[in-house]
Amino acid sequence: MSKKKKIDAVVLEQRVLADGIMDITIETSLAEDANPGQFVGIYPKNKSTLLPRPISICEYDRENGKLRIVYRIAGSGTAEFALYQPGESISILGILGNGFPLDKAEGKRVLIIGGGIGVPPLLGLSKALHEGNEGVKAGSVTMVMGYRNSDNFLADEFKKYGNLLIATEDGSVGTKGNVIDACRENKVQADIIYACGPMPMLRGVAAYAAEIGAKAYISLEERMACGVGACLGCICKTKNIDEHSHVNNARICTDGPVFDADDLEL
Amino acid sequence: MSKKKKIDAVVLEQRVLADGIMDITIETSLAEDANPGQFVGIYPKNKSTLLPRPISICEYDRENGKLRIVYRIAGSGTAEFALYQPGESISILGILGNGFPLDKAEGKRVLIIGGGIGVPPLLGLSKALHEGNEGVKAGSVTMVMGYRNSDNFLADEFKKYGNLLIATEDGSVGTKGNVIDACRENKVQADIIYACGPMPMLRGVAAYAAEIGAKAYISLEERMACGVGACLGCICKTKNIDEHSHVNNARICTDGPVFDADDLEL
Amino acid sequence: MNTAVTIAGVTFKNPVMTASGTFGSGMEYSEFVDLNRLGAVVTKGVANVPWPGNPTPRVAEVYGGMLNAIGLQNPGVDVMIERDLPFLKDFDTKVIVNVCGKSTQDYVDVVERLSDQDSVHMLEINVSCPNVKEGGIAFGQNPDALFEITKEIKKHTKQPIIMKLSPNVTSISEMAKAAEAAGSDAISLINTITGMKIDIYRKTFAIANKTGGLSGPAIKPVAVRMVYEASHAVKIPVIGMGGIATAEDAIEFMLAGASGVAVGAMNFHDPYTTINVIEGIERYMEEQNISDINEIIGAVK
Amino acid sequence: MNTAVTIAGVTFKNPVMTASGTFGSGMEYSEFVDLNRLGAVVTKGVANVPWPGNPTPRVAEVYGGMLNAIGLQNPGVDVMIERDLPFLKDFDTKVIVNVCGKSTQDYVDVVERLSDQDSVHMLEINVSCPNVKEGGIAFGQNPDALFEITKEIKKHTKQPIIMKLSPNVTSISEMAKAAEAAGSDAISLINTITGMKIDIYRKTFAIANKTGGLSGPAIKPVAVRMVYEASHAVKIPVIGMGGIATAEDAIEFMLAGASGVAVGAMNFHDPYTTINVIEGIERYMEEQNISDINEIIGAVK
Ligand SMILES: Cc1cc2nc3c(=O)[nH]c(=O)nc-3n(C[C@H](O)[C@H](O)[C@H](O)COP(=O)(O)OP(=O)(O)OC[C@H]3O[C@@H](n4cnc5c(N)ncnc54)[C@H](O)[C@@H]3O)c2cc1C
Ligand SMILES: Cc1cc2nc3c(=O)[nH]c(=O)nc-3n(C[C@H](O)[C@H](O)[C@H](O)COP(=O)(O)OP(=O)(O)OC[C@H]3O[C@@H](n4cnc5c(N)ncnc54)[C@H](O)[C@@H]3O)c2cc1C
Ligand SMILES: Cc1cc2nc3c(=O)[nH]c(=O)nc-3n(C[C@H](O)[C@H](O)[C@H](O)COP(=O)(O)O)c2cc1C
Ligand SMILES: Cc1cc2nc3c(=O)[nH]c(=O)nc-3n(C[C@H](O)[C@H](O)[C@H](O)COP(=O)(O)O)c2cc1C
Ligand code: FES
Ligand code: FES
Repeated sequence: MSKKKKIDAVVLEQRVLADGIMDITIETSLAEDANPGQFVGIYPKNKSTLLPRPISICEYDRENGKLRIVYRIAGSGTAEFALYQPGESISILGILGNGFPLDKAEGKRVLIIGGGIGVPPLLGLSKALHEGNEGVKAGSVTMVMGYRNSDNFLADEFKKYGNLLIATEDGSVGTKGNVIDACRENKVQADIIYACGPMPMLRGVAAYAAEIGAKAYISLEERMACGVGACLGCICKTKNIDEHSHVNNARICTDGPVFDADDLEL
Repeated sequence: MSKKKKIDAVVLEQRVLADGIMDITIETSLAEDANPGQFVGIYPKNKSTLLPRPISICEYDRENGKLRIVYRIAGSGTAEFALYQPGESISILGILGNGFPLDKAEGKRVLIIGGGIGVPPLLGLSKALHEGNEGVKAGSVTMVMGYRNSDNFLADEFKKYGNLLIATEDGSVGTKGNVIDACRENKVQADIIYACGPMPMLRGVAAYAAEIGAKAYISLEERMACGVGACLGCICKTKNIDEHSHVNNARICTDGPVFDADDLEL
Repeated sequence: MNTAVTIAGVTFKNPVMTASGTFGSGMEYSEFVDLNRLGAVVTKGVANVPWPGNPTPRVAEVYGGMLNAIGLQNPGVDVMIERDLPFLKDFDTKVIVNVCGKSTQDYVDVVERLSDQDSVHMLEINVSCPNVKEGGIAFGQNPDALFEITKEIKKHTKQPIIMKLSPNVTSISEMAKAAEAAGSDAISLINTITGMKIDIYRKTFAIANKTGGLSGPAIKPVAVRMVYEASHAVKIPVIGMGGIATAEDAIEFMLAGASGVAVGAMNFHDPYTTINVIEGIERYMEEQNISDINEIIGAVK
Repeated sequence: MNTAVTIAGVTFKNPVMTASGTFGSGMEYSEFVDLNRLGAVVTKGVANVPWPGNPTPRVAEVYGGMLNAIGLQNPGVDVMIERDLPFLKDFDTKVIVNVCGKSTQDYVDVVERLSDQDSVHMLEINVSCPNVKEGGIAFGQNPDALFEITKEIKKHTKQPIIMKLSPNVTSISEMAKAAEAAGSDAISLINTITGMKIDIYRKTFAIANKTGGLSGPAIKPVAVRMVYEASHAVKIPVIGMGGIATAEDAIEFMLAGASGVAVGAMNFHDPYTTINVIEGIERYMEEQNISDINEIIGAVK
């Protein structure tokens, strides 16, 4: 693995993926080190905002040095990103964090659960486990994605990598309710679960994993400053004393963002 | 006269005029109200810098709504301006200040003195007094411009409007020395002097005017915040109690930037 | 939808005011802004006699804000009464006169002169200007001195008074309490934070006075914190300011505890800021289904 | 060209340090920065025992800076001695350990544990953290308390100490003088200014702790002013920090009176900031024909 860097990347293309959701592809040497579940920090150019925005890698192309990133316009930084044109240079920090642990998935029944803007980072993961291009091939891949309504961004792409179930809040597609409702409705079984989404969903995932006797790896989110483990801004509570911090806190940016759900105080 | 406005203007063209000196033309309805010696405030887009940059109007075209502005790259704001491309939209505040009082010049021997980045605002003035297009035509126009070296920006344009003398610090063109040296060397006589440049030069101009019995109007510079007379940031010292401030201070941005040299404590 | 707020018995059509010293006497910005739309115009600090202020440079730009050391240049209270107040009387807005002085007697002279001016709705007492050598901030950095001067001024005023507090103190709560205990009808904060800028190429201070007061978005988090602390320390109403650029900023101050808000340095960035803030507050109230602006005052605890 | 400075007998190859808490133990940023090039690595505050710190959110972005309320999470001095110091020992840079505590005894415990650690060149005593309820800032906002704790700590230290001052005070000069009078070998400033941010849509504080410390370019003018005031109030050397982003900023602090400078929040904006500052200072010295960096310390009066 190479060192982390702050580096200039070039925008290759950008499009509106869904209402308020953007899909951007950038060219950067950092792609060489990308793994599913890792993230980059993107720096706005607006000089009143100095911190990098943590955004997950949706897909990566190591050979061609490309990263695909899907993000929601949530505030001033992402609103600025949405204006970037092909050819434009942007500053990014990466590769950050530890991705999903793939090794445990070989030959196993894998369940991948995403909600809202937690959906995008799971695309590269689903692809890797389906195609085995990271040296690990799942026995089966089931994906459960939760959306607000019928605007099911990325769903068509997920379908290529296994069985996709959808939950929508308004019931317009798939199960009416959340991803756990969809899991129950379809009696989804699994040996290993990977999930990303809002905290209440992740708590549900951990509980569901316990119910069906699966192991769950979940990706957390927290406000970050440095992104590299130095500021201690982005901690989550751990059940046991953390090896680095010597208290019950782990740093999401460096020890995560993906954690074994059993290790966390959720 | 219309009200002052903060308004968007469009860059029509921009070029390098001399080393570190830019020549930009913008399209704006504010041009309707422009007079020689007035200025605009240009807002940088860089959000760490919030104050408008006061920059004089070099030339104006009221009919076609154009302002020509010549500026030196002096810091972060002007460095940003230098990157503006044709078609780009910029925010400006104007028209600001009172220009040169032309009415006194009818039929008179006019001497126009500029130094360094004080040269540009005198171009529109020379043109107006030479052509009489503001309803006042000078009897004669002599111009004395001071430069550091042979990089005599705008000199060719000044020549169209009368007799141009040049002073250079390094002696490469015209008189070696400053503009007052050039005036003395050429025994320049005048009824009325208009000047813009650094304070030591303006003091010299006021003294020279007294010597030759001319009236001098000089354009001052000071750090500004509001540009519209509200903050009292940009004052100069006056000989008599100022009508607005009731102390011996006048506001350069609104009572000036052009003052009767006799009224000032230089 | 009600946007009116009442502070010390004076009702403002909306909570948005101008911060003293950043809006002249109202005249300068009336070219840009319809003064009738403002909650109040707060005028530049005025003394008993004209003050010449400090030497130039008086202002300097810094990251996200500016420094100023105007030194309270003002034409004196007589000119204010003869020129500025008649101008402001024609507008349907409240007028708050900001008062400065070097000694207690100076302040008393000004407030007495203004006491029979019907067009003056409130008096804001500036005991927090960091840019004048004598008086001013000396009263604003010591709770006992603040108590004494407030009490003395109160004896001579007809209009309700607002003591304007300095942020350059260890405990803003203590200062707020001193003002309240001495009978101030309201408090306003923050005045500028003392700062300095050095030109490293000329090796000089960017401001002739060496130090200047920092204002603008850079100071907003400090101002919001102090408004929160002060409004929790006292029962009298608080007017908040410090870096307000948008309606969101103004609402942040109100949620923290401010009954009124003032726009200062950002008028220089955009002369329409006050109007944009007023319109933005109305939009926020609509979106959030808030029928009365008073609901949000101090709503975040 | 000499860029070395000597502070309380310790010589730094250049005046550029990291600000405590923004650079971890040095390990995290060693992926970006060659630590050998730094004047000093200043570590995150360490207590006698591990501290869990505050709940999240602990950080929030604001205009030109950020708020933090980490609450001094740290693994305790034993881990520092076993893990962090051995790591730092391999670099040719000076090591300053930042020390925190809730009581005087806490501080004494830490400095005593560190007194026989040769790899620790100086101790920076953080009595100015606004984000912990007990101790900490209580010592940093009262000159008498500062004097007492400084004196007590001095009795137990082998290395020279730097008292780190809080900007949340009425008079920084008074605090600087108290530290000097009690025997502090140097002072550093400024720690963060207490601030607050409110999310107007969620109607909550952006920081779980309600208030957080403001850092970044927004606070630079306040920091420069305080460094100027403090360095004129005392004879001991001053280490300046607060919003340093560029070499120009660092030089500004030195001209104001700082013998050393530290880069804090801007490490998060650009992990290479320290190196850029070091290189920029060298360029400035060349351009300005300055052969010894010590010439510029306090050169603007
Ligand atoms: C590990 C990780 C991965 C993420 N991956 C994605 C992704 O793939 N797609 C996506 O759309 N979003 C993702 N997010 C959320 C994303 O970071 C925020 O939406 C984004 O930072 C908002 O920035 P802004 O300037 O638009 O909003 P503003 O509200 O203006 O930002 C202000 C500050 O708050 C921080 N902030 C705001 N919201 C969040 C948040 N939810 N999480 C963390 N910091 C926040 C910003 O980074 C910034 O420092 C991820 C967050 C984390 C921690
Ligand atoms: C009435 C007037 C007319 C002017 N006309 C011209 C002109 O026609 N061409 C030209 O090149 N320059 C002119 N100047 C100077 C010009 O305003 C400054 O060069 C410019 O503001 C520098 O901005 P900056 O961001 O590049 O520099 P920075 O140093 O980064 O600016 C920082 C702050 O200082 C202010 N500032 C810096 N230098 C000056 C200065 N010399 N005068 C006033 N404020 C300054 C800036 O406006 C800004 O607020 C004029 C100034 C005044 C007052
Ligand atoms: C140029 C300028 C002049 C000021 N003059 C005064 C004054 O006369 N009286 C006063 O009480 N405050 C004065 N202030 C302080 C402001 O009213 C306000 O408290 C401060 O600037 C913080 O608000 P802001 O960040 O929105 O500017 C002045 C501020 C500036 C920038
Ligand atoms: C995330 C964070 C953590 C900090 N932790 C400490 C600390 O442990 N001890 C300390 O003395 N100062 C701490 N500080 C204060 C900094 O060392 C520095 O004094 C302050 O941030 C101002 O400098 P800056 O504006 O360059 O960041 C911390 C600052 C930040 C932003
Ligand atoms: S963001 Fe700094 S430690 Fe994670
Ligand atoms: S710049 Fe504000 S009065 Fe002139």
